[in-house]
Amino acid sequence: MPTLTLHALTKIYAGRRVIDSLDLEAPDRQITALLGPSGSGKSTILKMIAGLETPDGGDIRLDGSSLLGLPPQRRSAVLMFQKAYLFPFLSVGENIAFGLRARRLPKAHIRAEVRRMLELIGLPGTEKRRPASLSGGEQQRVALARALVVQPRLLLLDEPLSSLDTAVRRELQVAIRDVQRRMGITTILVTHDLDEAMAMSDRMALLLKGRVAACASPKELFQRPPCVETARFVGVTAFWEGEAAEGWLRTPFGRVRIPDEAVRGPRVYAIRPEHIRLRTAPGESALPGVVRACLYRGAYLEVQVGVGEKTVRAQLPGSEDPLPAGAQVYVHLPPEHLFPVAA
Amino acid sequence: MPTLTLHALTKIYAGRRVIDSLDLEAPDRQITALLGPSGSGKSTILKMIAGLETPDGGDIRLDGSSLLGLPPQRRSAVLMFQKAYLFPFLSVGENIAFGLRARRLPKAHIRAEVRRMLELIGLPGTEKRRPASLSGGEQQRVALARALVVQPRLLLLDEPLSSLDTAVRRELQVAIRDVQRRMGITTILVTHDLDEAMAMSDRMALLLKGRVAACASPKELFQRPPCVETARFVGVTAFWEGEAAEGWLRTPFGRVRIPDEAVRGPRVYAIRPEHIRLRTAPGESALPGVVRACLYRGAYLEVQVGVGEKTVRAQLPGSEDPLPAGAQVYVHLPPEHLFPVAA
Amino acid sequence: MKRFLRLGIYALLLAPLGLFALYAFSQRWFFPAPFPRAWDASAFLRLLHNPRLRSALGQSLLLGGAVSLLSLVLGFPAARALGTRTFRGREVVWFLFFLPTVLPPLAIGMGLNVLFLRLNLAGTLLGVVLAHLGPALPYVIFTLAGVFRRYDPNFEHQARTLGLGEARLFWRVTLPLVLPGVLVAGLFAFLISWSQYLLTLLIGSGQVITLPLLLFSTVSGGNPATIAALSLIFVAPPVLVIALTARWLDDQGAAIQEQF
Amino acid sequence: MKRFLRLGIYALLLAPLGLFALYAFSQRWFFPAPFPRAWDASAFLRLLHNPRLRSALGQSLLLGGAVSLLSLVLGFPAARALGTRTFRGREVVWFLFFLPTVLPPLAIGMGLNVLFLRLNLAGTLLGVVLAHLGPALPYVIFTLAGVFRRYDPNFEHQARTLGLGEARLFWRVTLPLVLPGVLVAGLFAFLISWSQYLLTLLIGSGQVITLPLLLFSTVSGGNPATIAALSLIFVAPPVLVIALTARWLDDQGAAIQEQF
Repeated sequence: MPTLTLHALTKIYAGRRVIDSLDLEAPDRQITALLGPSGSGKSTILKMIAGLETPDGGDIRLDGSSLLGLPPQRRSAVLMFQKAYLFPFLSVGENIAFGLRARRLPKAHIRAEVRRMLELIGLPGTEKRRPASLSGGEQQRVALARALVVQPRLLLLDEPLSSLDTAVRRELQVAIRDVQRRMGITTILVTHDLDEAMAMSDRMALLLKGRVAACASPKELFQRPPCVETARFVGVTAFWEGEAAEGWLRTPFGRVRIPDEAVRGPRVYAIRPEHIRLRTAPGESALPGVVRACLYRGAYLEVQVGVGEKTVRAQLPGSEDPLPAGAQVYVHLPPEHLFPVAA
Repeated sequence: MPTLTLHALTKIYAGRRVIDSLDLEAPDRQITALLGPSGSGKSTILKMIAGLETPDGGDIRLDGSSLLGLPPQRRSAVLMFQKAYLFPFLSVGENIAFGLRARRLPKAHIRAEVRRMLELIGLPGTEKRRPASLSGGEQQRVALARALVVQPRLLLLDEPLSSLDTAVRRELQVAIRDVQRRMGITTILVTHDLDEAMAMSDRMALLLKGRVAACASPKELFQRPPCVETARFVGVTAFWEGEAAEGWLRTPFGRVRIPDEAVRGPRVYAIRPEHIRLRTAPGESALPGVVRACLYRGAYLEVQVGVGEKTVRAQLPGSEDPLPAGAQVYVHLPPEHLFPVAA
Repeated sequence: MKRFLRLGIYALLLAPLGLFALYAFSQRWFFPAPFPRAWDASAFLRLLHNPRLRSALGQSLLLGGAVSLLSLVLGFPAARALGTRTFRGREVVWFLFFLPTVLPPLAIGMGLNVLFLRLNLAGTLLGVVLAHLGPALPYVIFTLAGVFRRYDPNFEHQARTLGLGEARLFWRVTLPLVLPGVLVAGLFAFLISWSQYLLTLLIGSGQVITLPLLLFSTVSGGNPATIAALSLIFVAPPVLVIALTARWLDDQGAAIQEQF
Repeated sequence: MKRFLRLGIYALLLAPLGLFALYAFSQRWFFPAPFPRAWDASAFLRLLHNPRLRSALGQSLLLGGAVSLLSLVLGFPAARALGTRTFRGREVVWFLFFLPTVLPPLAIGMGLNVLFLRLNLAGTLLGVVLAHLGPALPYVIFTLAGVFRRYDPNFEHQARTLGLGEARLFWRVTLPLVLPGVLVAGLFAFLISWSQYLLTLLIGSGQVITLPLLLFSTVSGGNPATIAALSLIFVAPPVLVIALTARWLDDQGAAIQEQF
């Protein structure tokens, strides 16, 4: 199985560099997630890999050889979209057989493969059904089978689950992950859903302004995002700018302890919302603030606290009591959870 | 401000009782959330309250007097939909003025009210803009202003945020909640999103099979759902059936401690996924299982464990290490978090 | 390559108009000569002062306006039912609405003539208007049904809960929302009526003289320049109406469609 | 109430057909009598053995088929471009496509006649086919452009990444997806060609005799029964085609549209 490499990939639409000299490596047999806000050109990248769009610069290589000269039908890179795009004039079985028939394989082989794939996706015996008679989740399963039955070198997933209900989505996240692991197909997953990217991928690349802003394992990226933009994307809302010296950060709102004694000069530190604590009395590493809103979210209590003109989101354990809007609180930032980010 | 009461409300579509003798009270000045899966007839209830559909039985009363005889335009119950439905041929200001002009109020008064509402929703100076030039979130803000400017006796929200991005949605949850509190309008919120219902409502009614399965404060319903169906809806996946006696529940997989010593006979206990713990060694209240899948979800680690033919979802703290599929584990159920549910 | 193709299409489509203009402003142009010998506008000027032409122009405009208005009034509710509801027998209705477009005008005209003679409608403008509804209504209904298929009744629901009564709903909400479709449908009806020849001849019984009738009688006798000039006069109003509608749709329609 | 209204509409639409049938199977029917005196089918039988009718029927079918096929082949790429892309000058193109439907057939016919005489196309079947394309193409393009406006090119993208080459893409994916629209568009073209009278007369120069021409000459001389019988023969094929298409669309179309 091959490794996909994007080299200085560039795409220009209406004079704007939508994809701007992007580098990325998608390792063999892994799922690499491309995470980005809508309009960040994620789908364009997949279309360029599949050969449906032509890059304006750079190269796309599979195990070292460029794909750029090949038409889509010879790249062996299958796309799966948000909608299943099952051909309505074909039965479920004929849909799965589509790629095999395009390759003019023998009929008996096709029949056997279709049956095997239907087993694998958990829909045996549905060969003769019309696609429209299946539920949304079942349709995406069939689309997955249709993509995998041709044993592509690359599987390209373009928000494949975002039109499904939460319950079906969670179930299919596991199912796709499972089938991909078993068949070991190098996969790129494009999504704007952080949860989904984290749950499904081995590596996660964050796409901002046409470039890869950060690329690491989901856990690394979530717990220690390297820069402010990345941190915002993974849910961090609290950033503290100030002068660092001797284990303290001097912010306009007060000083807080930082984990590193050796750091000196202007720095920005961040903290995840679930690590912030609220106190009713002043104390070390606690900045004064005012409760703006308090929302019960079941597993946790979301408190929006105004500190200066900032609004900081804190997630407290769900068992705590809600705070009234306007209450005076102290935002405690445990030093072990503060981490430095590039501005 | 009035209290809305639904009495034995019934609606029949194609022979099926979509709403089946439903009782509900929406107290004065509060947001009551109607939570239910899609197809549970939530929107139909709102349409019946607004007068856009006719009930097949029962009554809808506002402060004791029935609304049934009144046409929609005289019920003073304004609906807000998933889409903003701003009239595209009117400007933003004219859209907000729509309900006031329908009441033939003086022009100067209308102008002042429109300006006041635009301030309130945080979009001052946009009177002359076309609705299409606003973002989705801004359009919903204008729709909210248009609904509230007529000072309705009831505000009916039909999934008003479900077509928006997560960030905008969170922001508008707070904004709507805020404006509603300030104006004190009795509100019904219909949604399939548990998070949203919990964050926005004072009371939450769960709609299943055309009836109210449970109605309580968000926290009560989330932490201690009264029956299996309700529990499933608020995210509980682990139910344990067995014989209770002397502080123990005897399940087919082993026995577990329960908080109540006095309970005897066949019982079902449930536990929230965030309270389940996994151990590598056997112990008290720990049932043997096999890891089926392990998904990293940032704030927590989701582990799907097979116990017998059940699949139990556990949420471990995000800092724990992922478990390999197939690993042998023991599902620990802390007694203080087990609660009884009606089957 | 693509540009040339497009230019070619434009040229092909505009060719007939150009040919007419050539004829209309030429004095003598006979077969083997590639271009006419002399040019003038006398054919035009003569026509514009001809009272028969003025009367025919008036009749055509009146007829087109009446057909377009009446077919909108009749077609609107039918199209709304066809477009928004799903009911058994849609297929049958679709089929029946198609019929008048297929029946040869000649045959319809004859059948209607017999009927209208008995109803004292033959030879009247009202009779001709009713006859024109036959071919015009189906197009109006199909166009509006297409609009209503994408129409979202929640706009009306929203307006009613905001306090608008049924009476004002149509003018304040429904009509503004479907206005582009209504204009296009009305345009269709106008055009169909405008170029109708056989039905006007058969039902009008020589009492109602429209432009196409005048054109036909001119063709039988007149010189090419007059025919061409008359053709241009005939074509001018619809071309103008189409161009204005297209413009308006491009400006307004886009903004309205974005919302759907 | 609603039911009566619907029945009324059906009756109104079917009335002309019924009138023809009455005429066709009656022997003598004169003005004041409410019903004909005698009935027989001789007018029909006579017509069906008439070689001129058979030849005209053949010409009409050939012409309709050719026009429908050719307008689909020419209209398909144009409609795809109009429907799927947004480009400057769409308005102009829309306007230009509309022109042929407005220009009086009489005037177009004359203009084309001059042109076709020079190209040696006057009096040939090919010439008539080309002339019929004028009014047929716009309808084909509008119908197909509407289909392509809802067409999702991702179906084709999906097929290509699954390994299907460009050559087979059209037959295996594109055509099956838009088939209902293509059939309806072809039907439109066929119907427009089928009932075309003036263009056939002018361009055919008496060499090409189709059913409408035969009908017209019969009208000028024949008896009512013959005219009505001929009208029914004229109406039968299109009515049959429409009914079959409507049936097929109801069965197939629904399943295909669900996916869009």
